[in-house]
Order: sequence, then C-alpha cells, then structure tokens
Amino acid sequence: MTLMSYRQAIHDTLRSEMLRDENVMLLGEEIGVFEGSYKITAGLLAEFGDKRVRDTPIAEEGFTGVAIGAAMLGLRPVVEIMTINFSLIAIDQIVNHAAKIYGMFGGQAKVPLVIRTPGGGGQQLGATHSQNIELYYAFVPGLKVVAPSTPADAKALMLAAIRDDDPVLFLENLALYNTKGEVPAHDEPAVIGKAKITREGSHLTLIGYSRMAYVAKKIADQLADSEHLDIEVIDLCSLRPLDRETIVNSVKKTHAAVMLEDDWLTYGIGAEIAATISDGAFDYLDAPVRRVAMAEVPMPYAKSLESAAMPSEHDVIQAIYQTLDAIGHRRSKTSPHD
Amino acid sequence: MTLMSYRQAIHDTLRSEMLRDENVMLLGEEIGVFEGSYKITAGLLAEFGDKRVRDTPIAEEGFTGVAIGAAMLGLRPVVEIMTINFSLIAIDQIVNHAAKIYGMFGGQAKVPLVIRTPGGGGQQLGATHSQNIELYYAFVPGLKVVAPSTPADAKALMLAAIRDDDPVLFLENLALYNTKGEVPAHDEPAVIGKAKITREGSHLTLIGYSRMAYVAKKIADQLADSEHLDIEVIDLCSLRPLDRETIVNSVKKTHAAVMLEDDWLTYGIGAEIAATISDGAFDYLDAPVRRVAMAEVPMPYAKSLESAAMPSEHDVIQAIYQTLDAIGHRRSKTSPHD
Amino acid sequence: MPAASHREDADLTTAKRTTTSSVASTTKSTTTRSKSTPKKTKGAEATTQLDSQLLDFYREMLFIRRFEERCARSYTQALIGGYCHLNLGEEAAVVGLMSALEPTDYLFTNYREHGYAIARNIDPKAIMAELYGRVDGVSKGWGGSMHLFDLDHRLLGGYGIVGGQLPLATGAALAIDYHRQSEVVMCTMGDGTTNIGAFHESLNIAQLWKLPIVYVIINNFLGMGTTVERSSAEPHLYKRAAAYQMPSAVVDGTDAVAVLEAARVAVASARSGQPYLLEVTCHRLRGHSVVDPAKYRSAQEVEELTHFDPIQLLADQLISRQLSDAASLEALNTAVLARIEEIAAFAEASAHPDVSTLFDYTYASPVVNDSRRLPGQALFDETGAAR
Amino acid sequence: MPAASHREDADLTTAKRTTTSSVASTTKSTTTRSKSTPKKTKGAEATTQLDSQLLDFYREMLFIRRFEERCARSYTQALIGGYCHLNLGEEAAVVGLMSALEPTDYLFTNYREHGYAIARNIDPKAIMAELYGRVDGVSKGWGGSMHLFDLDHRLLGGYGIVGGQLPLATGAALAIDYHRQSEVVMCTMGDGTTNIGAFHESLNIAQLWKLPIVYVIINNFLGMGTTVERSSAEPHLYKRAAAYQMPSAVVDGTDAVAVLEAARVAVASARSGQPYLLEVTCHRLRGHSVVDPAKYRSAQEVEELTHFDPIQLLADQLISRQLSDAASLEALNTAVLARIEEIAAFAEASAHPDVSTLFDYTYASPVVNDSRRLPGQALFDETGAAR
Ligand SMILES: Cc1ncc(C[n+]2csc(CCOP(=O)(O)OP(=O)(O)O)c2C)c(N)n1
Ligand SMILES: Cc1ncc(C[n+]2csc(CCOP(=O)(O)OP(=O)(O)O)c2C)c(N)n1
Ligand SMILES: [Mg+2]
Ligand SMILES: [Mg+2]
Repeated sequence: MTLMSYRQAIHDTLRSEMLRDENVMLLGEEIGVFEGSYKITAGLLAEFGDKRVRDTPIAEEGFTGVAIGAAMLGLRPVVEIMTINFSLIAIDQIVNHAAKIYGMFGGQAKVPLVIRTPGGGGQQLGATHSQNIELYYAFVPGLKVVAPSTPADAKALMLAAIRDDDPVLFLENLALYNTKGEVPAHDEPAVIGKAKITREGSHLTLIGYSRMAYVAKKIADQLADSEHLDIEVIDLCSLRPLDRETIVNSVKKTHAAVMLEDDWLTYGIGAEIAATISDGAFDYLDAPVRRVAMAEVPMPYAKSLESAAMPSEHDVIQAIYQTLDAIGHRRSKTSPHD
Repeated sequence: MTLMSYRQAIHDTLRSEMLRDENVMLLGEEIGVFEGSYKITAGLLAEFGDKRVRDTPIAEEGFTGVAIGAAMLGLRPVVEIMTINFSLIAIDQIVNHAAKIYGMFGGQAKVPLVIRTPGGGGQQLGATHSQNIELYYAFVPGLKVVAPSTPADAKALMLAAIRDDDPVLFLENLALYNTKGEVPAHDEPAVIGKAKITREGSHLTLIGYSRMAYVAKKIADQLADSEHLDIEVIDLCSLRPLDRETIVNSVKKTHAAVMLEDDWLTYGIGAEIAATISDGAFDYLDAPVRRVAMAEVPMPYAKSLESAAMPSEHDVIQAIYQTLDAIGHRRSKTSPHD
Repeated sequence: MPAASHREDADLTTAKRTTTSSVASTTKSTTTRSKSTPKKTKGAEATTQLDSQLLDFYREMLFIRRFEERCARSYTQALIGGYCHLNLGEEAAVVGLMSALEPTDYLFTNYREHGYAIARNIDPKAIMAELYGRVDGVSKGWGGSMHLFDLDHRLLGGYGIVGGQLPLATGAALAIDYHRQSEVVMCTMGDGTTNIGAFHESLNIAQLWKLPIVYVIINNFLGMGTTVERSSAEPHLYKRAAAYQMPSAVVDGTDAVAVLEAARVAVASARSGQPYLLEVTCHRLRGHSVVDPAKYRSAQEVEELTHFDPIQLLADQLISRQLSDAASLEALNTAVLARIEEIAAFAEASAHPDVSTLFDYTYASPVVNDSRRLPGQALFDETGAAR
Repeated sequence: MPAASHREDADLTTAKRTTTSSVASTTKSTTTRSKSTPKKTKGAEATTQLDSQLLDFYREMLFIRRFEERCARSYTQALIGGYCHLNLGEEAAVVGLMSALEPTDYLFTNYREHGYAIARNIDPKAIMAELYGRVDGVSKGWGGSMHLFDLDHRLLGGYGIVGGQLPLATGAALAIDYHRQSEVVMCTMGDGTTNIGAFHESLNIAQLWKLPIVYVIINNFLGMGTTVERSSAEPHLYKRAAAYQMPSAVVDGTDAVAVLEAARVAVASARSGQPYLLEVTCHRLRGHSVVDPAKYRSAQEVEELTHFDPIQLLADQLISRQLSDAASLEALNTAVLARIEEIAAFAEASAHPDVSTLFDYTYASPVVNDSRRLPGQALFDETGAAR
C-alpha cells in the first residue's frame, strides 16, 4: 500500500501498463510535450517516446476515431479527451463507431480502447466547460463506463479498462485529481460492472459515483462520528453495466436512499438509480428516493451562482436528514390508500 | 379540421410559417432539389427559392452551427438533420453552443432555432441508423425538446417551436410520417412544456411520447373496447421542460403506471418518468412503474433480431396486465415492513 | 479480384490492345509523375497479359453489375431491407482499385460497397446472405447492405455514417505503422463526403504522421441529389489534398485500367509512407439508393449517362479490338446470371438469426451485470434479480 | 479602437514614418494584390495621419498589455477564476484587425479575447467586471474571461470550445447576406484551430454561399504547447484556403499597420461577397493561460521572444523615428497603469450576482414547467408541486 493522489494513481497505472504491453499507447491533445492539461501523462513522452505517447492536432473526432481504428487492428490505445465537454466533438466516433463495431459486424472486430476524460464543475469554467455528461456514454450498449472515486479504484479500474476488449470510457474528475488514498502495489484489475459498498450501514443508503462517491463516503463518516448515524454508502464505480443488485439489496436493508450526482437532475444518472430502486425495492422503500443534483441551468461563471448551482455538502446532509425524517414519519403512519 | 398525414402536417406548417414570416428559412441536406430524404420539404424550394430553402453540404456540425449563428442575428432557421443519428456530428454545436448562448452571455442573444429530426427504429437500418437519442437533448437545460405523436400536435408544436425564441429540438419519427389524423385549420401554437392526457381513465396510467404515445393510445382504445379496461394515456409531448405534475396527478388517481419508450431502458427517458412518479406519487403507487423499452444492444439489421429488440404491442399489453395483476395482488396484502 | 466461384464462366478470345490513362497528378506529388502515366506495352507477351486483364475486368464488372441488379430486385421483393445503395456505374472504379491492393492490404469503405466486397474476393453468397439478413451473411446478418465486413479478406467495413470510416481507416494505418508492417490501408468515400469535418481531420493527421493510407474519392458528381458544384467550394476534389501537402491525382473511373494504374501509384506512395489522395470520377447510373427515382435528373442527363456506362464502354472496346465478340459476351452474361440466381437462392435459404443470439455481440469481453432484458420483460424477475 | 475612457492620456510628439507591410496574397485571390501591398505615403498631411494612427495604436496596445498583466495578477489573487488566456504578444494584431472593422461589423472570437473587446470600444470596466464574475460585467458575470459578449459593440462572443465560433460566425454572415445588408463578420481563431473539422465545414460553406466573412488565423505558432509543424500538415496556414478556392494572405502580426492594411483588403473582399482567410503571425509572450509556466519552451526560445514583442517594436519605432521619446512613453505608461487600477477597483467593487437570478437565463421565451429546483431541494415541495 502506498499513499498517493488520484492523479498519481492514474499516471502510474498508465506507465506500468505501457511497460507490460507494448500495444498500449497514448493519444491526445497536449499529453506529450505539454505533459497533459492536468499533468496525468507527465514524463511519459520522455520515457516512452513519441511513437507511444502521441500529441495530436486539435481534432477530437479525428484522433478518437484514429484510436478506434488502431484498436481494431490490435493496438490498445488510451485516448485522453481533455475534458468531457470536448468529447461532444468526438461522440459520433464513440457512439456510432466504437460502440457499434463489435455488434454491427457480427462480432468480427474488437475495439480494445480506453477513453480517459475528466468531468466536473466548480472551477468557474462556465457553461461549456463544466458539464457532467457521462450519461451520454452510460446510455449506450456496446460501451462500458467506469467512474472511480479513489486512487485505489482508479488504479484497479484503469487496469481493467486497458485489459478489456471493449471500448471503455474512464471518467475522471477535476476535483479528485489531488485527493489521496492508499493504493495497493499489486496489479489486480477491478471487475467492470460491479458497484462497491464503501461503508456498511443500516439507516439509509447513500449512493454516488466519481466525486459524489467521495463526498458520500466523507459525509457518512462524519455523520457516524458526530451523530452516530449508520449510513451505507455505495460507490457505483461502473455506470454501464450498472450493478442494480448491489443497490437494490442495500435499500432492501435500509429502506431509504439518497442519490448524489454532479449532473443535472432531470434525465441524469440518478434517474435510473431512483427508478431502479423504486422498482426493485418497491416493497421495502419507506420514502421516495431523494436526488441531490445540479440545478438545471447552463453553469454560470460567477462564483456566487456556480456555488448555488452545484450540490454542496450542506445540501447532502439536509437531504439525508429529510429522508430519515420521512422514514420515521412514515413508519408511524400508513399511506393514504393502505 | 382536415384529415392529413403527420408528414403533411409538418410540411404544411413549415410552408405557412414561411409565408407568415420571411425570417423563417430552411436549411439541411437534400431538402431542396431532392425534396428531403423523407419528403417533408417537397415543393418548398420551387415555391420559396434557394435563399429560403437551402441545400447544404454534408456537414452537420457546420450547417447546424450556421443556423445557430444566423438565429443569433434574427433569422428563424428550421434545420433538418436527416435522422437523429447524424445529429451526433452536430451535437457540440447544439449542446455547447445553441443551448448555452443565451445563458452564457447573460441573456444578450437569443437563438430562435428549430432542429427537426426523425428518430425511430424498425426499418432495418442497423446499429448506427436506428437509435433514439432524444435523451441527449432532453437532458440539457437551455434546449427545449418536443415530440409530437399526431398530425395535429405536429402542427401545433411546430408553430410553437418556430415562434419560440429558444432552440427547440423537434423530434419526428419515421414510423409516424404516414399516420393520419384530423388537423385544425387555425394556427394555434401548443404550449411547450405541457403533457397531454389523450385518454382519460382510472385503471392505470400509460405514458409515451412520439411513436410510443401513438401506440399507447391505440392499445388503450383497443383494451377499452375489447376488455373494458379504463386506461389513462399521457402523451408527454414535451421532454424538456417535462410536465411532471400531469404525470404525477394521473398516477395519484390510477395508482399504477406503465412507461413506453423506443430508446434503451437504462438511463432512457423512462427512467426519469419512473423516478418522478415514484417520488411524486410515492404514497399512491401500488406497483412499480413498469418500463417497456428497447433491448440493450446495438440494433441488429436482421429482421428477426430487430423485431426482438424493439418493444411490440404484445409487450405493451403484457406489461399492462402484469401491472394490473400486481396492483390487485398488493391491494389485498401489506408490504413486508408495514 | 472476385472469387473463382463466380469467374469460372465463359471463354473469351484475346487480342491486342493498348491501354489509355487519364491521370493528372498534382504538383505536390512526391511520387514521380511518370509512374502514373500509361505504359505502352510492346511485345506479344505483355499484350496478352494486359488483354487477359481486360477480360478479367470485364467478367468481374459484369458480375458486379448483375449482382447489383439482382439486389434491386430482391429489395423490391422485400428480401433485402433497410437502405440499399448500388455500385451501378462504378464497376470499373471498383475493380481497378481493388486490383491495386495486395490481399493483406486493408479496405475501409462506405455503405455503397457490395462491389468492393465482391472484388475483394469475398464469397458473394455470404454477401448476398448478409443483405438478406441471414446467419450465413458476412456479418452474420447484423450489418446488412451498409455494413459488410470480412476480417479474412481485410474488408474492415462498410460504414453508414458519412465520413465515419475516415478516422477509423487512418487509425488502422497508424497501427500498421506502429508495428512497422508493410500493409496499406485504402479508404474510399463519396464526393459529398469531402465536405465533412472528419475528412479534414483525417487527412491532416495522416499526412502529419506519414501513415500508409490511400484515400479514394469516388466522385460520381452527386451526394444524394446535390451536385459537387453545389456542395464543394473546390469541385476539383483531388486538389483539396493541397491543404495537407498530400500528393493527389484524378483518374477517369470508367476506365478500369487507368484506375488500376493510378491506384498503383497511390498504393506505392502509401506503402513508402506518403499518404495519397486519389479522385476517381464516374457516374451513378441510377438513384442514390434503390428507392430513389432520381427525379432531380433531367431526361437529357439520364440519356447521357449511357455514355458513361463502364460495362458498355468496355464491351465496345473488347469487341472493336476483337478481344471478344457479341456472342461470347452474351454467353458470359448468361453464365453470370445463372450464378447470381444460385447466390440469391443460397441467401434465401439461409436461416434468420435466432432471437437467442440477440445479446451475443454487445461486448467482446465477458461482462457482469450486462442487461439481457427483452423489451417486454420487467426489469426484475420474480426472484428479484435484475435482468 | 478603445473607448475614450482609456485613451485620454498622454501627449506624444509626431514625426515622419513609413509603413512596412508583409502581406503575401495567394494566387487564388480575387482581390488585387496591389491593394494589400504597402502604400508609400507622400505629402505631410498623409504622413501626419499615419503617424497619429501609429501613436493611437501604441496607446491602445499598451493599454491592452497593462490590462492583461493586471488580469494575470488578479488571477493569482483569485479575483479572477476559471481559465484566463491573455493577448500578450498579440496586441498589434488585435488593434490592426479591429481598426479595419466598421462599428456595425460583427466579431466572433475565442477565449483569448480581452484585447479584442477593448479594441472594439467596450468599456474596460465592464470587461474586467466580467472577469471578476460580477453583475457589471459585459455578460453579467455569466461568461467570465472566455465568454465576453456585447451586442451593442457587435462582439458576438468569445467561445471556449476550440472552433465552436466558426460555424456561428458563418451563420451570422448568412443572416447579413439574407437581409442584403452590408456588414461583415470577422471570425478569429488560433493556429491550432485550423485542424478541427469545424474549420473545414465553415470555410467550405462560406465560399459556396459567398458569405461576407473574414476568417482570421492568429498564428502564434503554438496550440497550448504543440507547434504548428507538429499539428498542421500544411504549416503555411493561409494556404489551406485553396481547398475552398478562397483568397487568402499572411501578414506579420507584430506590425499593426501591416495588419490593418491586410485586414482592410480582407474586409473589402468580404464586403463584396468574397470570403477571405487572413493569417496573422505573432508570438505568445507567456504561457497558454495564466497558470501555464510554459516549461516546454527552451531558454533560448524565451530569450528570442523579446524580438517579437510588438509593444517594444513599436516603442522603438516611435522613438527612432522621433514620433515620441522615452519620457512621453513613460508618462503614457504611468497614465495607463493608473487607469487600470481604477478599472480593477471598479470590478472589485461590483456586486456578485445574486442567487435569486440563477434561473433567469436558461430560456429567453417564457416557459412552463421549467425546473427551478436548487440542488438541495426535493423534487416535489410539501404541496406536491414539482420544482
Ligand atoms: C453523417 C451523415 N449525414 C448524412 C447521411 C445521409 N447520407 C447517406 S449517403 C449521403 C450522400 C453521400 O454522398 P457521397 O459522399 O457523394 O457518396 P455517394 O452516395 O454518392 O456514393 C447522405 C447525405 C449519413 N449517412 N451520414
Ligand atoms: C474542442 C476543444 N478541444 C480542446 C480544447 C482545449 N484547448 C483550449 S485552447 C487550446 C489550444 C488552441 O490553440 P490555438 O488554436 O492555436 O489558439 P491559441 O490558444 O494559441 O490562441 C486547446 C487545445 C478546447 N477548448 N476545445
Ligand atoms: Mg457521390
Ligand atoms: Mg495558437
């Protein structure tokens, strides 16, 4: 175990996978000479040379498609799209090509590709640079989407993503890059498609992914210390496939759930989580699944407005209490038509 | 009232709006000389000339962005994207530009733009040409997304969309083009953001939009005739804004809901509908909201597989019966923890 | 070239001929102009070789022609679904281009690709079965007309999204270069496709990184109904290569030999690490797809199309040069038609994919928690397990 | 040119000068070459006019320089958030280009646009307030550094998505053409931006439809850290216009007068219905954005940058030609700095947008059922109404 940052964990895993398999190569804007917009690839050009660490022109559609085509011939490219916002320029290649090639041609060609890209708001980057649109990829059969919240998971999921024969979108988060955690030395890939219970508890299930899984764990730990609350925390880890059973089984135990997400509420990732719980744990749920999500506006630049638009820790705590109240309330009453 | 096809209703409304307002103009691939891939714009080039009906190069990103820029200066362009699948090439202009311009610049420039585009599978067009990805637009604050299911609604919503000062994605459907219905002669725009109860009933709420609203109405009418079932049908009409209250109020009355959609289930439009109902009608719902949706695969070409992947009328009827059964069952029992 | 299976027919006489070529290289070309100009063949042996190639081309082109006509019929009989785009008028371009490739070279193309698949030697039965959406199809019925694929014959796909194949093909060339292999990628596209962003991004990257790829524009002067002049501000499409310092040329695509020679230059250039843009002009003899009546074409325009029918042109040439005669050509035609009937019968007899295979091709790697729910099924089964 | 508000300072002496220009038109140019070549000015009146323009340029460039330096400071003080890209090194290009536009012409630009906003006469207080994210900002605090917008001054936006402004600007030109108006659109972009699909699609459409637009490439030879040679297969970027038969030219962007002259040619061409591509070369004196230490530049490279500092070059020229002297320039500098302090103080004093305005700009048309839920609120309120 080594304590390291989320950034470092990704960097180190890219490096060790490049050492392990010479078909692993990196492509993206400014990942070489500039060492990456967020410095994930620092030092790798110097170590591996420009055949394996390739700076591309500003041409997201082009270079993402190039990576897909290279993957069809057996390379295992790891593409960096500087932020997920820019992936909209490449989305035709991702959704109409990477996700389709295996199925559309009857299983003849695999696309062992990883697309790394950070989401996240809160940096005052304004409406076009603060979006959380992982939904666009999580929606698509043929893609896999993973979203680690800790350095250890970043490592394990990156190992799994690179070794997987399908296109994997690897969601990073600007706000997590500097967070730290213990990372095991061994190279044990995660199982893509599995959620993780990062804290066991019985009072309520708190669910998140990426930054919001980090926030969930942090708040649950706090409330355990300060309020003796026993909250179960689920880190989705994988958005597609989605581990419905882990979620539903938890709620069958706790009878209540709060979903945390950094994207817009309506049609956001949490909608599926709430729908899944409401269906699979229908007889167990004592209060509506509460969703804490972004306000539905183009993200403003001004700090005052941006802060108001983004879910805060206070919002999360309030949602937890209100949901607990609702359970208590309901436990003592019957619903109108019962 | 005149009986006409969905295609004709759109065509006639485009024409009458062009006659009414000379700032209304059409842009798209093959809409002029070729008269439109699905012939919506037939005859309009001849009538209005190539200033107002403009064939574009194959450049979805370019011509959609051109329409956005023209709208910023006061034109009211109606763009045709040949099918919604190709909109992925233009999505950066739609999501990062059209949807953001009003907010990002503090309300200084409006984007009175309509993007018309058909979705729909079932034509054996294969994985890249059979998608229902209206979700991508419905998710985005700053956009409005409407999805008529009848010729009359197509007219009323097109009038509203063209006269609206915001970018509106107008979802059509290949399978609806030839369906017919009565269309009023008057030019009364619909209110964007309102759902419609197309059939009142008390046994169960059946919800759909676009083709699936048509299917919902048809099946509810059938089951009323043949089985004396009294199903309430909601046509969402607008995916953003979403008329939550109409949906929830209906379910408060019926205690059960089935959602029909042509997109993939996980994270699809129905996820939000199910989550909304499970939250807003929590105390009233007697069974989980059932979703009938596409199988989660890249759409196969072969007819046998395509038919299996798409929701059939039989699937819908079965979902209705199973949900009704569940209500009956539940009404006579209490849930485990009550 | 097509599989022996459909070339075993007819026995044509051979005689002298000379080839003509119409290649115009751009100034930027790094390959020498002379390579692409016609070589006069002297001596009987070379002549015979060329003559026999001409006859091979004819057989192959005629086969494609009849195959495509049969597709049109099967489509109207609802045996083929979806969209169906034919190579009618493009046959000389198809055979010329494909003859320039080694079997180990790769081809990426678009939705108008039946002829290319045939000329890559893929079994036409498997091609037709694909169009019929059957299990014996090249893509097991998952792709259909627009999405033929055959790894063995290195046809890496027809693609239905205009321009979608360009970045992919460029990436395949990157993989070849990465492994210092000697294959070449050929990537064909239509004239209308040169206006989409992916064209620009791909050619720029290919030239920057000196990838072994030949981009081929099949310029049939029409998108669907939009002419090149109304869609491309530089209608001499090969000239667009200048924006990337890439060599380029244009060749008359009704002349298979000219196409072959131009393509050889292009392929040689790519193989030496210099990507190349080749424009091949030809005429679409029918509508954009089987269902398009092409009303936007004037009667005169339609009339004139007959002058650009590569099969007719080549037949005339074969006869006038006494390489063949009307009776032999007719015999060939009869044989081809018979073979096509067999192919169609094979396709029709092939099974429809079973519904149990619906979830077989979503992912290549084993995956947990993947959804295998059919549309009518509830999300959770009776045991509470997620589907 | 900048608002009087920041140009009222200093009183410089004037003297004779000659302008130099370095415009190279491409062969495709429909405008005559002579229009873009330097005009020798004869006679005292013309000279005085030019001289005074040179001084105006200097004042304006210096103002931009000091404004940008102040931004860098405010950024490190966390008064400015997000990304912050400066025009340091680009000042001559900025003032030359903006001087070629009528006030009624439109400008679309990218995220590196403070100087353009200043040179379009937008109140620098409102610009700085925007960078501070305050209510008095040009975009009411919603845009920030990358998204300045002012309808009155026809700055139709800085855009943060590389290439995003190109289709929009092309569309604005379409609207002008549609109404047969005489305005022109100028659309600036960086060198790296020429490699993205939107560049290709936009230029093609503009030329096809003969739209009144000038595309300007600010070639500072770097994307973020990637050189033009490593990103553009044709590094002479103006030559890319050939792919659209569009006239184009390149000009030395450290020379404001040369830029002005070249831009006038370009604007006149656009106004006559012939779009134009103008490449303006200059050097980015610091990192890509305020936080970039630009370690990828060698010490020698950094050293050499001083030779391309347009302010230094112009100051030298003013002094050597006796149009000014060191003391006057220093006085000007002092005055500018004082003005900048006022501006920064204004911005800092301006209010933060109130949270109650969060939902004011999602839609322009009134809308029912729009979500106005704050992140911590439940979807339904106590009465059961949806938020
Ligand atoms: C991105 C995209 N836009 C539009 C279409 C619809 N479409 C299919 S083929 C075609 C015309 C293509 O013309 P060209 O490139 O000249 O090829 P041709 O069909 O003439 O061989 C169009 C517009 C598409 N398939 N993909
Ligand atoms: C589509 C997209 N890709 C990547 C980025 C990140 N990015 C911002 S500026 C920039 C470099 C642009 O270089 P250039 O066009 O030369 O303009 P300059 O910054 O030099 O003025 C990049 C890659 C972006 N904003 N948008
Ligand atoms: Mg064509
Ligand atoms: Mg630059």
